Amino acid sequence: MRTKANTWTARALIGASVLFILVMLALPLAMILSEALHAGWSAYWKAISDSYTLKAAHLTLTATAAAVVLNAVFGLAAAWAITRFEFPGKRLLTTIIDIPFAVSPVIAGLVFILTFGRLGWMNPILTAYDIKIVFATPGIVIATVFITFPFVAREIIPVLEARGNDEEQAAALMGAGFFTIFRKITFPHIRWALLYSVILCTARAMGEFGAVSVVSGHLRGKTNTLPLHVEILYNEYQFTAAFAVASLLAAAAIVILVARNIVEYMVKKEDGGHVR
Amino acid sequence: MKSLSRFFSFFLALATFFAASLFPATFVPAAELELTNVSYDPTRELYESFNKAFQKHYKAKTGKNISVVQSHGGSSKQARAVIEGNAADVVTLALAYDITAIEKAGLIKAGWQKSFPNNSSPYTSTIVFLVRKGNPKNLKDWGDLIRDGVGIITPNPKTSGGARWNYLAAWAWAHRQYKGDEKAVKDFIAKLFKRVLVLDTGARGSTNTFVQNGQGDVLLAWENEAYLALKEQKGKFEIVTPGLSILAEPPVAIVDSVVDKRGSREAATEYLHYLYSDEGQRIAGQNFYRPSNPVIAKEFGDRFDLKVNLVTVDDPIFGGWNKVQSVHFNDGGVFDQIYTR
Amino acid sequence: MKTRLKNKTIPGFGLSLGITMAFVSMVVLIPMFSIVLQSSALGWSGFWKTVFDARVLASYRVSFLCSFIAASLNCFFGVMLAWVLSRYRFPGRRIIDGMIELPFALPTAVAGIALTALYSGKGWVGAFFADLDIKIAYTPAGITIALTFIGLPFIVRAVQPVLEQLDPVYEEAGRMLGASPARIFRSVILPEIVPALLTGFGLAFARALGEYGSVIFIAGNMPFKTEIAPLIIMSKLEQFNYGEATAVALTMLMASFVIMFCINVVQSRAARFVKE
Amino acid sequence: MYVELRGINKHFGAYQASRDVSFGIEEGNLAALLGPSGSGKTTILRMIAGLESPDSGDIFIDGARVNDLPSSKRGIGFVFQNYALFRYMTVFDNIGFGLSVQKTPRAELAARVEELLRLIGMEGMERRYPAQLSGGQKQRVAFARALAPNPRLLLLDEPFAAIDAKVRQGLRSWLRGMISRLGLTSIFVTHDQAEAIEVADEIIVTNAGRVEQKGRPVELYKSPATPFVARFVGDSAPIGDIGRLKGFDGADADVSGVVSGAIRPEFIKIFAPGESVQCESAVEAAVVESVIFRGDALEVSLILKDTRLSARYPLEKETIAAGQKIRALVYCLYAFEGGRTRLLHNACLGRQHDAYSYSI
Repeated sequence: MRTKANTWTARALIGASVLFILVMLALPLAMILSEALHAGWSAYWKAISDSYTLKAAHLTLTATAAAVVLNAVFGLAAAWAITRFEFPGKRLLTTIIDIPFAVSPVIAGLVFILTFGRLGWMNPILTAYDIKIVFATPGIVIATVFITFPFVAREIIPVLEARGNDEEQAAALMGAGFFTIFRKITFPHIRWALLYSVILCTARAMGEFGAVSVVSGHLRGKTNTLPLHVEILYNEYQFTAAFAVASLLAAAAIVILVARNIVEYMVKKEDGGHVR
Repeated sequence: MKSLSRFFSFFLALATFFAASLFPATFVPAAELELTNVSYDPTRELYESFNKAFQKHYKAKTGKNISVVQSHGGSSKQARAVIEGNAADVVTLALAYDITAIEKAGLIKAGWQKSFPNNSSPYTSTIVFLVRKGNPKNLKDWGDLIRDGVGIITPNPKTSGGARWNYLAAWAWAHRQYKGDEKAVKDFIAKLFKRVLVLDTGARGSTNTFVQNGQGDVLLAWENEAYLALKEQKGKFEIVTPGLSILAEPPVAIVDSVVDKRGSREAATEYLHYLYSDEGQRIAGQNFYRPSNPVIAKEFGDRFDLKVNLVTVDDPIFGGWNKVQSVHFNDGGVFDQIYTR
Repeated sequence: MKTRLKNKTIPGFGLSLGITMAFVSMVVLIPMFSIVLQSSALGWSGFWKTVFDARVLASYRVSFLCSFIAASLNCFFGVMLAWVLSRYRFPGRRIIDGMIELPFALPTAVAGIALTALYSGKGWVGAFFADLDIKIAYTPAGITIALTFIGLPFIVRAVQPVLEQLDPVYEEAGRMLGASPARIFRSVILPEIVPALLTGFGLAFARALGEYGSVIFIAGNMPFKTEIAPLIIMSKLEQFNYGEATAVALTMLMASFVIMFCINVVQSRAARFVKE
Repeated sequence: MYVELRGINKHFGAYQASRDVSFGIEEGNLAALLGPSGSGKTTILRMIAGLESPDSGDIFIDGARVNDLPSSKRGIGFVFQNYALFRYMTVFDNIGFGLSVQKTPRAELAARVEELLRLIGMEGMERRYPAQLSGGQKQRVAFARALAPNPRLLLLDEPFAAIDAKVRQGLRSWLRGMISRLGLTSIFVTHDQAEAIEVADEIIVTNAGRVEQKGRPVELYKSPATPFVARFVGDSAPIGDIGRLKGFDGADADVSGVVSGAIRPEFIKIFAPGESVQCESAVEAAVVESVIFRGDALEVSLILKDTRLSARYPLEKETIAAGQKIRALVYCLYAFEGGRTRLLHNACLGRQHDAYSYSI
């Protein structure tokens, strides 16, 4: 339980922490905002509504949506398989799932180029069916999926593990099928954890730069996501425009964080348990 | 029964996976005739105006609408992307070496440099110094750069086409200055790069470091890049043309394998030819590129110092790009030796 | 191989494991295999020559050093933040708590240009230090700040739940035995949060090691001084040098995998103490 | 008084945890704070320890006011309900923690810990971690840890609540022996009245934040001061209106307006069928509801004038069965008069029978 900050050390600790957050997080945000509005609202609005920005935003949303859906499906399947059953190699599987967390985005991009690119070993198959992955939207989707791969799984597995599977077993003994068990018993418990991880996954997916930039090819209006568009604007001396679009992404980030707080508050109120 | 359901689910997953990721691609409406021009960093402004003019020209000539999709980035980074499958109808890069790399990858037929006039270089440029207003450090020529306390900004020659032209220009001057004494030239180049404060990956990145973030006293830059900086940041900088510099010929080429598959050879050829038209040459001039057509070049005589002494990469000191690349820029080359402190 | 499934009562094993394996192979295993395939083209001698090249070693040093310092900084401030957020009520607590995830949500490129603008000679903070003749941007210090920004959420979010769920009775026992608050923190609370702290540190370190987007703007990229390993991979790629790029990438991958493995070991060892 | 509380009040928001609590405990005494959960007994203990601070009132230890002293300076050993052993320290480090805080030299500390380990019968377990100990062992280590810095006062918060029944019995007598051997003033909190009666020298019964009564277990049992104590300590059956029982009806009993009361099983004597009856006028008719074998005697639940009472019935007497009509005599009962409790003898028995056998 939290106490009022009365002792001298408490106040010092709070002061130091708040200062750290202000310098490390608030200042960059303020920087973005001040640069974005540097040339006034009309310039800001022009940058936001520029056709390339809108196309980039469209691509970012599509890629993020696809990535979040795929990761959610994977996360649920993996959580179900790992926590409900015993099978050899389970611990190895969980470590593999965590790999994307530890891998540099640059390598992630490179890896997909080497697999699906013209020099990749899968190239003959891809050209045979005339499937274009890298330097096109599917490449961006798969790069985003890779970067945010563990988010959902990593969030749901502990929740399911903590709860044990006796409820599911009881239901199974009474003849319930997979979907009824999942819908009626498991899903209600992981509802908040799923929502929470989907929110985080969306945030991370929208903001990915390194991996996407390697597989994107920077075709203006076709394979540029918002973060890439920010870099392009920055490299075209359009600093205010770059920061304007950046502030768009920062705003999206803040909206997402507010959503996360609401979800966390709901969880605290509902079962007192801690989502994370 | 058990393995059947496992197998079925495996395929179900693969199907959903592909469908979901392909879906956005098919969703994007196919524009009418479309050309993709993969170019290097500083040509963003040039091709923005050129493409508009070309669309009008092509509509007038063939009655068909055409749109040009641009892609910009470090010259060799862009060449790599094309080699890896980034479908470009035409490439307009910073140096012949990058297009030769695409040729070696089998995407462009050999002898591409002869298919367009002036070594397939519709516009040329050179390397100049961009200094702060009033030239506080009084930098007149390459020799002044190695004075103490001079902060130099240039991109990384291993990753940026522009930076390689900077390096060659400095080498050419040092070669003439020290009358071919190999050790003295290397020593000069080493001193020069010792004073480099920031090595950005691309030419435009370097310009931003010098212009936007106020680093260093002098920026080694493309002539067009320097003029653009003057236009963007009025009254803050000035250009100093060194006594000797290099003739930078950024070549253009058609990517044969892509145009053949897409059937866009005719449009692509027209696009590159239009660069050589008077209209195209004037756009290049307006964007601070030296038109290769001498007649048009004279019109911009006031802007460009046409008398500046230029050496070319095929000059005996260098002997063409292949030799230059392996001697100077490949791993373990002269540039790397400078950095094995 | 026929896996002997102990508890076959709960249905959906085939389906969930199938989906999981499909995703894991498509998104992680096949691409990772490409890296190994590509760098093996180099042959062992080529591999060692690349990986132990002076400039590559220098980049490892810069990357590992800056990532380590950044992760340690985050450890110090992360624990302080987690403590303050879980133990005290003060105005603005919820806002600070909400902002922690910002580095996740903000695109790395946006963070890069914002931090560079902030800490360069002319920036708000940079100018202040410039008067004291201290350069931040374009130096290892700049890199460390960017990596601290990137790694910040990992540790706070790892330690905070532990502190919130820690039974206050341990601290009270310490107080009754005459221990000062500092001693209580050191010998009672610290051991409780060390496992979570190490996990957070490992994740922040691995994430910082691979960071590219934000760092290349602020790093200055001077070989031997501020050139980070991911940039080496990128520049080798730009010289069409796939073999060497993947070799460096593989060593980075190995390092991250070792870090992730250590995290798992620490977690399982710590669980042994807490068998209540 | 070695430990004294005067006029202690404490509330958490709207909930009034302690209402004007005052009591004192003699040096060397082992006192029990007994009461139902939520009656404020733990709060009192925590206020003495300094883990909570009272809103008003004073706490004295050994004559000195300690309200403003931090817990660490009050010289108190505290044993927590679920042990609160430091999970990442060995048994040795746990026990030695209090001394290491006081910068005790290594050798002296080790000697003291070894001595304590012998005291709690756990020699050779220094290297174990708490997770490797049983509940009983953990509690003894917690006890040793609290004793290590030689506290002047020992506080225990429901020390046996988390221990399973059969181990608890042994631990209780072990604790009782330890504390009396050390002569250490101690206060422990419990909600189990049998534990309080068995272990404590004196008991303080708390209810809804107030002290109901303080006294030796026998006193509380025999002469409860308030209705609550009468009901809470020992078994007793509530009586709605005592006037309806013979010998306690309004006529000759000197009570007026007395309404309710309580009867302990030993206050009732059941006559076997055909057994000669004393004091014919006071005998009541009753029906046996159920009979439970309690080892040394039978516990009989009977309905007398539609109130259920429970009484003891010796084995050697003629057996009785459920539903059988019997005659019973109520020797005495507790009468509740406006918050106070008084022991009332059956009027018709007269004085000659004031002594009656109590089986505690």
